[in-house]
Amino acid sequence: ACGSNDSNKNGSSASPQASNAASPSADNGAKKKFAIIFKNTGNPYGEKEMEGYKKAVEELGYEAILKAPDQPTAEAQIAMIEELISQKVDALAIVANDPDALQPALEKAMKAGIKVLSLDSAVNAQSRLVHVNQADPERIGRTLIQGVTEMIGGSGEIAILSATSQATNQNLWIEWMKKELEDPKYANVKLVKVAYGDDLRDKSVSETEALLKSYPNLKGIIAPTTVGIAAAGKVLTDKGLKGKVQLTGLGLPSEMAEYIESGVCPWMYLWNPLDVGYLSGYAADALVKGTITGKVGDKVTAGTLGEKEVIADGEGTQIMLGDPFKFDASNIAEWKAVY
Amino acid sequence: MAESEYVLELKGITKIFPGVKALDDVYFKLKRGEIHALMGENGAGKSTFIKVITGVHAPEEGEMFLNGRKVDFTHPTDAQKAGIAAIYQHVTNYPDLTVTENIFMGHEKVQRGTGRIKWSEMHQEAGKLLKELGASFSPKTLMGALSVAEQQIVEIAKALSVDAKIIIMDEPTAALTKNESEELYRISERLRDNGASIIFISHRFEDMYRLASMVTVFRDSKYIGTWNVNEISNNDLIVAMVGREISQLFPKKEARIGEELLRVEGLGKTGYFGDVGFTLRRGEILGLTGLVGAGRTEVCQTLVGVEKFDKGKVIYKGKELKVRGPREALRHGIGYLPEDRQKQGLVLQWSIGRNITLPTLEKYAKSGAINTRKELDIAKRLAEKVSVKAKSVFDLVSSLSGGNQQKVVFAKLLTAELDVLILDEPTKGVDVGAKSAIYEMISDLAVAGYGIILVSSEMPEIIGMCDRVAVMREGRITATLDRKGLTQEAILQASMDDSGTRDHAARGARA
Amino acid sequence: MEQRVLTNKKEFSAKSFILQWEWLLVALIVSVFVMNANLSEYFLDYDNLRDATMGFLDKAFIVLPMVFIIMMGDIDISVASIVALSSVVMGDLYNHGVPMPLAMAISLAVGTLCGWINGMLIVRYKELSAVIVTLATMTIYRGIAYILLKDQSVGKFPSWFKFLGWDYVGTIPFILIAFAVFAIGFWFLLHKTPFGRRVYAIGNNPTAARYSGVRVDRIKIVVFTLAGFMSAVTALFLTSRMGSTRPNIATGYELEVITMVVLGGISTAGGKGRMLGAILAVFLIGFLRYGLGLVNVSAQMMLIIIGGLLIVSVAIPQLKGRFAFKRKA
Amino acid sequence: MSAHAQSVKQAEQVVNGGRSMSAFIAKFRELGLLAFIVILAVGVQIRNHSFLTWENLTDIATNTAILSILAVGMMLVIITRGIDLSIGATLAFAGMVAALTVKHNPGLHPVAAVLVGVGIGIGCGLVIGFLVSWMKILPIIATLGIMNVFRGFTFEASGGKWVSAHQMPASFKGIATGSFLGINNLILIAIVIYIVAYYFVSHTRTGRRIYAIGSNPDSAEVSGIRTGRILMLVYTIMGGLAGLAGVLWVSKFASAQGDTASGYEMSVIAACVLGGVSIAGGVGKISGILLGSILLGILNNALPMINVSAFWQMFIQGAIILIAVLVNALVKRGIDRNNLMRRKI
Ligand SMILES: Nc1ncnc2c1ncn2[C@@H]1O[C@H](COP(=O)(O)OP(=O)(O)OP(=O)(O)O)[C@@H](O)[C@H]1O
Ligand SMILES: Nc1ncnc2c1ncn2[C@@H]1O[C@H](COP(=O)(O)OP(=O)(O)OP(=O)(O)O)[C@@H](O)[C@H]1O
Ligand SMILES: [Mg+2]
Ligand SMILES: [Mg+2]
Repeated sequence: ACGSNDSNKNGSSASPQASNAASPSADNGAKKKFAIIFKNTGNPYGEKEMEGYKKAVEELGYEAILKAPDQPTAEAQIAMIEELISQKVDALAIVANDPDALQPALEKAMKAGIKVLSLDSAVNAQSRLVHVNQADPERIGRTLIQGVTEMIGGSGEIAILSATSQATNQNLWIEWMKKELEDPKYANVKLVKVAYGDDLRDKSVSETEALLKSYPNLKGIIAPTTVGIAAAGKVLTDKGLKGKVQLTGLGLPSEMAEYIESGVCPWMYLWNPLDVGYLSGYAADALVKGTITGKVGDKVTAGTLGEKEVIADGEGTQIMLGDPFKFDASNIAEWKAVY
Repeated sequence: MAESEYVLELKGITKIFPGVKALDDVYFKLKRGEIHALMGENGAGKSTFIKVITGVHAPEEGEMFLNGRKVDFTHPTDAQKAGIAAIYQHVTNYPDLTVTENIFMGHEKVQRGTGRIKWSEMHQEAGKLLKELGASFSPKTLMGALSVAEQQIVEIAKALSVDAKIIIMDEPTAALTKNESEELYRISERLRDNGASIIFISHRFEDMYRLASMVTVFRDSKYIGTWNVNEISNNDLIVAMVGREISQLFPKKEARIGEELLRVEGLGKTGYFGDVGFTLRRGEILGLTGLVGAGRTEVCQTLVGVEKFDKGKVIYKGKELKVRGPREALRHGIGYLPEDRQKQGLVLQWSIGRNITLPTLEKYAKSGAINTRKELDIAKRLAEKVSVKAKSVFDLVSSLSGGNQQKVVFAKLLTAELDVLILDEPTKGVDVGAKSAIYEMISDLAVAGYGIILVSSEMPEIIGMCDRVAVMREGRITATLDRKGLTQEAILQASMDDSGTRDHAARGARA
Repeated sequence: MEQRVLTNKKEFSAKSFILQWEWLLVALIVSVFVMNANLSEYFLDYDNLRDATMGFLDKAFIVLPMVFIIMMGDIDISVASIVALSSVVMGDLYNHGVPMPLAMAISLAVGTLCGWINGMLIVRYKELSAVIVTLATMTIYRGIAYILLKDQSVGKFPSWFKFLGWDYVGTIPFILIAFAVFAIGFWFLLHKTPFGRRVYAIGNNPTAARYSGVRVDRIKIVVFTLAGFMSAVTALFLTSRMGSTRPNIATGYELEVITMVVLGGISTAGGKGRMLGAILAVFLIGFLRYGLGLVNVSAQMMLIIIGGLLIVSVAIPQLKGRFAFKRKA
Repeated sequence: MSAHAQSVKQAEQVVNGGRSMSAFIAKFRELGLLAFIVILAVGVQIRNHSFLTWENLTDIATNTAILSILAVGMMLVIITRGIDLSIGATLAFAGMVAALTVKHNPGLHPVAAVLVGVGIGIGCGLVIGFLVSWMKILPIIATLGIMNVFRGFTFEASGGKWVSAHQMPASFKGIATGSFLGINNLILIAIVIYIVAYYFVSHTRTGRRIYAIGSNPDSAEVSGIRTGRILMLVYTIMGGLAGLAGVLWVSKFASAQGDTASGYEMSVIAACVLGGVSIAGGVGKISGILLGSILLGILNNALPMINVSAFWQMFIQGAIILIAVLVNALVKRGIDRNNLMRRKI
């Protein structure tokens, strides 16, 4: 996993050879349009994802349209989908605020001949041709449990600090965490509570504090959300609980650098949002060109990322970027500048 | 300019409100150490004049001199700084603040340097002022908890607290009983003896005779003249104020008094009035008089259901009646002309026609929609009937003069089929011409068989128009007088005498 | 006494006809069209414009009763929560086997009930003011939606349900027809019936209205109940557009709705404005957003533009008033 | 006659009792809120023994500090019959600008960063004050529009990026985490603001005039109070406090985002309303909003601690707000009724 990530990084930072590919189709009139809609604006993670997408699209010589509503709501995304249908874009990649609520809008888009794919936060199988998955939810869930178990030395109480109670990704990961915990080797690890910080700073902080107080023996916190893990890192730092309560989860390197360097969070995971976007750009292109249709077994050649295969995902199909990447004191300094 | 013998002099003041010329080329002179009465009918422009002096209103034209120097007040604080204090007619207080704060608002005592308010000193001084005025409530009481008369006392204390050289009192006695008024006279005289000048507005002749040395009269926004109180006869003064002999103002026609329409028994509302009883018959005009704040308006409002009573009963046409609101009252045939036509009677931003038809809209509605043709026809007919001076029924009510506005309110009542009319101060702030038109209308309505309750503070009006008069004081009916033997003295006696109920000494012991 | 004659024939005044707020809105809409047509080749396209209306009309249903509420000098900030609760109730019931038409009817009833509760509280506790009452019920209604659905979303509605938000009658979107019907209904209610006239009276002078026999409390209850009902109507269309529902739908709708009403020239000081203005404002904001969206203006820029438009539009009449005032004094 | 005298006496006793009774009820409001808080605290303590610990109480105080600071400004605004919906946006904007400033000048003294935030806040407040007092735009509309504009500015200022912990110098983060005499800075700042605010509203002329113009704007006009200036001042204070809160927020959470504190204005208004500030103007006490903020703070802290399901929390908060304002209204009616009984007729 780590190996592939190294190449990702190179690929996404700057690749002179790839950008040359942009020149042939410079004629404006026929320039194909590839759109991406993120959850909401002003989110650096999202900015990176859109940046990666844009990079791929421009490498391919098309025009990239990046959109994000000011509030993370499905309603606003529906309006944006309509706008993109009107603009007759060729492909539409979406990071969904709701897996089901976009279905009618996306179906309309597909009917209008637009190739629809989701990335990161999926829409349901009927609403897309393919999903670009940043990492296997099962792997995320299981890895996080394995990680926290290692941190707390194999036994003790743990808790989860999630985003909103509605968040699809998080809920899926938490399910896998619970599955992993069923394994007898975790007999001594007890999940005491799933708390919801709603991805709000203040709420995440008070939820973390409540966890610490309600469960004085708490040994570890898993926060599979970037706002939550940063808030928890702050609380543990301020309360001087470094080493007493372990923290891991999914966080942005730039946000978490402080806490990883200090040891409050020994390590955490994430993938490279640039790569998620980048892969999606190529997947979109393949869909538009018709080289793939989104069925299992199709293969996408994704620029610097190499070849990726479409695999099954419940009722739908997906393209897996790779395993989550582990950030720890050894590599965080390098990554905090990237995203 | 030579040192003037006048502390205050105003020349050629004109003030125009939208639709009303409230002051028209008015003159006024005030000497040092003088108590000067300012008189005139309702709406003559007295209060407006005061507000010009105190900088609340900027006049369109005219000049003002203070000790011979021309001044130009653009803001009330300018007047305050110049040593002018005013007690406004309509209580202008802060119900959520304490009495002390109300007294010292605008000139709080503060520590020099830090700006910290010296509360204890202010409370003490407020207490002293209140005691001087014979009041007994604590200066820490919330203003909103006081009665109208008590609030009036606070207003007076407020004016006294600034040590002003010119003090203006706009109807300060209107809500006061005899004893309280007496207290006020004494204080005014003391202030005068200390060199202050006082402008005193009142509708009560006895106030003027008791206090003032000079009297200035306004009529219809115009300056009529200034006289030495000793030099002008009562009759001439009335002519100056009213513009004609008073008798011709009241065209009372004989109406046939019919069956009983309304009987009120033991009506009471906690904190407002108690044990009110009277009867009203068809064709009869029943006067309801008393001091401001005596509770007349409250009684009327409970009759039409704006307020709720908690004791007693109302019998209407032989049956007990409990209305839940003005709409029900209208349905039953009881109409109310409210006291404050601008706030309660009219939608000022609306046209004459719309105002007139508001109470009975459903009459002109056909299958849900308002039939505008029919509506406008009725509006036109009624507006003409009460002879509103305007060009069309689309003219905005806000552009009309007070009297014509009042006529529109009358027209509203005429749209419904009513038996009882309750008229609360129908001629307040109405010019003389409109006044007599309104009196004629009232008379005609009585002849037409309406039972009319006429609430008024004006003695001549009550005496001139009513068949019977009920006098209220502090929420109770103290006398019911017949037309025969109805005199000003009898009414005043009943409305102002405060033997009995109000007892300041007893309250003082408590506070 | 002299007899006066008043006319009751309205003279046509060109000046007052031209100085209507609605013309300003029309002018704005025209300039939005011109601007957008210049910016994007896709704007002046029948299909696009038609489909754009489907995107912004869902909340427009609430604009209609909100005109009445703001006209009376009140405000209702709980409408978005009522949308969420009605929608969640409908989804939950349907997923528990209640037939869809019945679930829809119950959803409408729930919305209406919520509105009625608002109205009752506002009328019974006058000292609280509508802001506070609806601030509290806003939290409560959405809170109930969360209690009902927890972290689930429900969907899988019958396929015909999609008709509401996505289909056409002929070539006209059904939601546009529905909005037109309701808009005409509310326009009629406000401008042609005694009820509407009384609402204006309350907005201008509630005391005088009461003394003139207008049952102010009753009218307020009716209006707030209507707002609840229309919120539930919005819930139907919105749910249809989303194909599913969850407790956090329609967040922030209350402010968008209020913005449209105010931009429509309805005076929050009460008693002024017309239904047509609010309806024009719906289309103005809708097409403005759509047009800016077509050229992919960023969300933050959109916020600044809409906020600025609101401020400027309420400032214009003030400026005019000040100017007039200055000339007189 | 003697019967009459007797009835007078009786009336007097009623009056007498009435007056002290109404004074009692007026106090009762704050006492009632306090009692409610105590009962709530005891109830929570029974369910979770770590509630009434020094540490938890400090946490509550720290987390409530920002809310309570904003409540001071909001109280002043509401007393003048206004409302400010833009404070969440002002907070975010000021916080973002302060964070960007320290990001680019890591050597900057934290006090300077605070001043930057407060300055931005004051600027925002002046704009609103201008719209409300000069343009005579209703506060709710003016702040609704401005809220969008400032929020847009925040996103524009940051270019869609966040300022995260590692980009902020330790001294800046220390503003919120540091302590003086063992008390967290946030709590100290809040205490200082409350003391100053208390002094301001009850011991200075300007403070009292804020109440006066809310209690009766017409009287204020004739008694020469410069309403426009006071409104300007009130919105500027609100803006300044929101700016300060922005810096504290960003420092406390070590993160500045475009959507910081989005919707926070509702919590602040709720704290004021719970604390007995009347939307009709003229009424509001510092002690009231302090209790109101504390009640909200306790709810935020306690509901998670006693394992109230996340799905019930919103409902419970709404219900408590509604009940509190209804009780408040009924108590006020009681006071009014007592005042009426006191009157003699
Ligand atoms: N703010 C105002 N706007 C419009 N018209 C006004 C205003 N104030 C007073 N007026 C009008 O100016 C005229 C003079 O009113 P003013 O109050 O000065 O009379 P007054 O002599 O004090 O009467 P009263 O004896 O009833 O107190 C009235 O017609 C009144 O309606
Ligand atoms: N603003 C007020 N604050 C306190 N008490 C009031 C207020 N207004 C009226 N009252 C009380 O209500 C009672 C009745 O007042 P009301 O106005 O009905 O009297 P009124 O005889 O009609 O006087 P007016 O001539 O002013 O109309 C009085 O006892 C008075 O103390
Ligand atoms: Mg007067
Ligand atoms: Mg009266």
